[in-house]
Amino acid sequence: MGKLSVELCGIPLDNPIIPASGTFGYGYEFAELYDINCLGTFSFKGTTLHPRFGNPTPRIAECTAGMINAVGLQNPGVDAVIAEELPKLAKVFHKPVMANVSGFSVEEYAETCKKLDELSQVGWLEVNVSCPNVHGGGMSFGVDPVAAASVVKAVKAVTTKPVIVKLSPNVTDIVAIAKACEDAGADGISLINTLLGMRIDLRTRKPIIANKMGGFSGPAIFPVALRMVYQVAHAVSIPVIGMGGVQSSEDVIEMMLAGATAVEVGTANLIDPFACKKIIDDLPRVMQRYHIASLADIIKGVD
Amino acid sequence: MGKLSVELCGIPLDNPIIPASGTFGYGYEFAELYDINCLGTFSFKGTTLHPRFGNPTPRIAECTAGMINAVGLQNPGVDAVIAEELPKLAKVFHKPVMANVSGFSVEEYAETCKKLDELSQVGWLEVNVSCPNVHGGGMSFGVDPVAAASVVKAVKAVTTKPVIVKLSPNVTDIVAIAKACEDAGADGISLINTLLGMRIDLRTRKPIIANKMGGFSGPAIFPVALRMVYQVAHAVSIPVIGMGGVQSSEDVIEMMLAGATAVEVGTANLIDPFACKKIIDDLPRVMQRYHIASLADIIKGVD
Amino acid sequence: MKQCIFTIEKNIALTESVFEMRLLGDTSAFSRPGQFLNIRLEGLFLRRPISVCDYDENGLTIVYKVVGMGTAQLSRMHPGETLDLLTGLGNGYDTAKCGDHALLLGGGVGVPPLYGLCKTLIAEGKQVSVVLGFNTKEEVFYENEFRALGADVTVTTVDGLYGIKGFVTDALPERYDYFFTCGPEPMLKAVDKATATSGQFSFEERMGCGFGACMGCSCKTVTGFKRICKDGPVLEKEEILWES
Amino acid sequence: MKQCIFTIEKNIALTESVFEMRLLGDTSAFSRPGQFLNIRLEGLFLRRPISVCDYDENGLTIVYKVVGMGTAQLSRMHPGETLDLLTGLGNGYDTAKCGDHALLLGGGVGVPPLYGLCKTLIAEGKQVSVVLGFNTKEEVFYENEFRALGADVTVTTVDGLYGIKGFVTDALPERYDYFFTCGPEPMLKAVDKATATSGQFSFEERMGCGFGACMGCSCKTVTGFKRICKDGPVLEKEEILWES
Repeated sequence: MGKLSVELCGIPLDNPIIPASGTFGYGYEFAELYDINCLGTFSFKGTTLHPRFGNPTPRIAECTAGMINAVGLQNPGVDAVIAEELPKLAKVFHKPVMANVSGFSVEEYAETCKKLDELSQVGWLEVNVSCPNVHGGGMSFGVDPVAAASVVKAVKAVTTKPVIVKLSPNVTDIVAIAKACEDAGADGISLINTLLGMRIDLRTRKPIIANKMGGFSGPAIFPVALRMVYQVAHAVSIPVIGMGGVQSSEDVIEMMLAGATAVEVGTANLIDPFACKKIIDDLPRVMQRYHIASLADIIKGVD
Repeated sequence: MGKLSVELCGIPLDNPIIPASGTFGYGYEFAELYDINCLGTFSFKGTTLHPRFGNPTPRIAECTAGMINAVGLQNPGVDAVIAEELPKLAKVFHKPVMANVSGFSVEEYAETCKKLDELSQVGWLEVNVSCPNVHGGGMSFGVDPVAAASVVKAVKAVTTKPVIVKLSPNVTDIVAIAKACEDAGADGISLINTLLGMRIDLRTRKPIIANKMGGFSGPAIFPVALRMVYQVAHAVSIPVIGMGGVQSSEDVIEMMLAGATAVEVGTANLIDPFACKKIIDDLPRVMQRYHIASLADIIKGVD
Repeated sequence: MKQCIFTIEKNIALTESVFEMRLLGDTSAFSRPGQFLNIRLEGLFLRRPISVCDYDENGLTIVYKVVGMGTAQLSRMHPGETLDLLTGLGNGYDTAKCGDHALLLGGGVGVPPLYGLCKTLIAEGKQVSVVLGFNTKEEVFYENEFRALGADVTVTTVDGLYGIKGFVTDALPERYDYFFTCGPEPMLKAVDKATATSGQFSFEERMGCGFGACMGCSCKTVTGFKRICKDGPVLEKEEILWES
Repeated sequence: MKQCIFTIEKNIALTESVFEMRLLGDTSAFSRPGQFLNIRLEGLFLRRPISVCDYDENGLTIVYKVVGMGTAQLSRMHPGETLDLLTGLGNGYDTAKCGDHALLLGGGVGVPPLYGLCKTLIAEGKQVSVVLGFNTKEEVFYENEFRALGADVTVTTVDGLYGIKGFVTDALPERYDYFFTCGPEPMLKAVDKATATSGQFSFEERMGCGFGACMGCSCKTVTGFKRICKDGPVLEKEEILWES
């Protein structure tokens, strides 16, 4: 094992850096910029059972130290992902990839995961429970321990791959949700998804985002993300992937000290397409500065 | 009425700018810097029934576009506030002041508010329900509609002054809490209090804050604050005070368009002690730029 | 796409709010007129996408209007200062589709990308008619620059104090084989209705990344979903689904 | 307290990590040695509090150690650049309490505020003995500056390669009436134990505002709760409650 390597749900990673879903497409476009095999892995674009265009535009609003997006899970649907996107990815990425799955009913989650379970290319299933439950009055699965657990149970029943649940931070008690997912059989937790935010255009006196509100991400949310990673990592015994505003190798180390086994980098990729490569290249320097021999040693280093 | 003036719970304000509790002390120190009578009003340091030193230090941690504080409601107690602080304030501030009250039981809230109710100097009571309920397992009053409502009912029973409830943003459903407070008789809602955040010192590998976690504030949280102000202002019929990362007169106008009748400015005072005065002086310029004849006209200007 | 540091050689005002900036740096990622770049600005989170007016092996020219904090900050920068750019973004205009006589229709800040296009078309030996539309006489820019390239140039102003009174669609020439246009969406819709031939439209949308990663600027077309930043900003008349 | 813009006149390295910066601007808010200022730095949210080494009617001097992003940024600034400062912060040292023979004990970056204090005491006609403690020979600074003021100066180093080997408390003179000290907390505790007379200690704490508004830097004392930034940073020996 190299000094950057960690293990995520039984699968070794050369390093803990994972581009977050929705900021890295299906990978092959970034492969034109640098060899993405330097990554630990990456989480591909949120995939649903059926194709989706997503929300009307504008979908993007700028904020201080962050941005709001309301893309609305645009994706070609799991069948097209398997038929077209993943073969393209296979040509340029030779490591297990993390499949990010969304759904609007327990059945949809299960059916989508079942299709992805058959692919040797897929190492982990990252189940995003932040989507509205159409059978639950549109309330997000991720804000209710019972609903979140029901998704985990249904997915675990159809796959042998590690199931990582991606949690929404827009809740009163993140620990209760995480524990419910662990009890339902989740193999890992990733957090945080975006904070619900809004901006208004003073000229038009209308919300900047066509959908009014959207997901707030970027360095601005890092302290909230770090707090939740710390809380969850100290409450569950399954591995935690930390994300939320991570921009630098210092941020990565702070997340791991808080309890993250691996770290997803999201919005930073949109501002600097080389962000993840730069972080990986910079990690040894920062490890030396803070006297860290191996990243695996510092996971949950803070009591 | 001037073009900056608004009305808050039946009391006119020359302008909607209100320094937020905990960032302006009991006012008289800022009066050495500028005539604080230019303010709409201000919300004084969170006051409890008994004197409190608060939390151990370090109490402060820097973040991107914000800071975390864990002061822990240091204050001399309501009797000393009435005997010493408010008379000093009366010499330099000639408008009704907003009394910010915290407590650790329903009885404490009520007793403290009852003492403050007798002061003509006090215009409004701003009840901070973010503190832990010692009789409720230490869970914050502000995360439970029933607990929050019980505080409002108890306070309303002992005062004739307008009661404004200051809400915590660390909840799944801010609208449910706000509605519960309105139903319990609250005269207004102010939000948002700080987001729960954390930072870790990479050198010491310990949380920067002695208390581990603390309240995250500053421009970084503005999009979350604006979203919650919008949601609450469109769900209740009592006035809403918007706060959270407000730094400029543009931010003030964005908050008012979202639904704020008045706007509290907090952390900005700590970085620039003249922040509130500068915003008040700058408002006419920005109003002209966006063709706003009177601030009162734009409240909840966005559907 | 490339990420490169460029040095400002020139940054001058063409009108009260429109600036022309010449930047020196690696332009090898550009292959067509109508492509854009994405500028990182100190203290602002998102990059600012701006269409390229013209480029050569040593550098490029952008012409931008001050509309917000980002462009205001850009307008205050001086020669010698550097900028972090993502270059070679977007598909750009495809001149191969154009016949012998091209019509270029530009409105306001939609004019600049047509300059590089005009240069290319003329180099390809084509006849080029250009109609440039502005709101007022004071806002007119680049008329002579287009003429210097050898194009037949008409200017329209809404206030009628310069050139033909009205919009670009009020000054279409009688004969042309193909058109290229860039401008505000209402103008593009008017051009779609007023033109008889095929042509290419360049669109604007709020972008997250500018290089196809975030799906922030998607639109529906006859040929499926497209990203304005990566599959656009130029779309062909026949594939566009106009929102009413 | 005042908020003023200062211009950097000089910013030079005294050691590998300690810099001396001379700033020109309005110093009228300062009334005592041992007070501090709070510096706003581009891109950093909180101001950086730094003790004043010396000041006159035209400007002031700070001596700071590069320990983080803020001080690193400060060390890269050049003469002519400006800084937004909050000036005249804190209580400073009260020389009226001191007898004829003052002892000044400084450790590392605790040394600078003692320089202005030494100047004041000597101007008041007092005899001043100074002990400056550093970790290594390379880190020693300001020894000659203190001597030039007319003080009796002793230097200690932990590595023993310069001056007396050990800590400042290993080099206390036999006779003195009163002491003033500034340095890291372990040193202050050692000074408290090693000194026989009364004296004043200058403390450090993470601050939010630096001017008494946020209660971020409170401490408990014999005389009640105090804010390091406003009621301090200087506390008298008798009022201090040492945390074990």
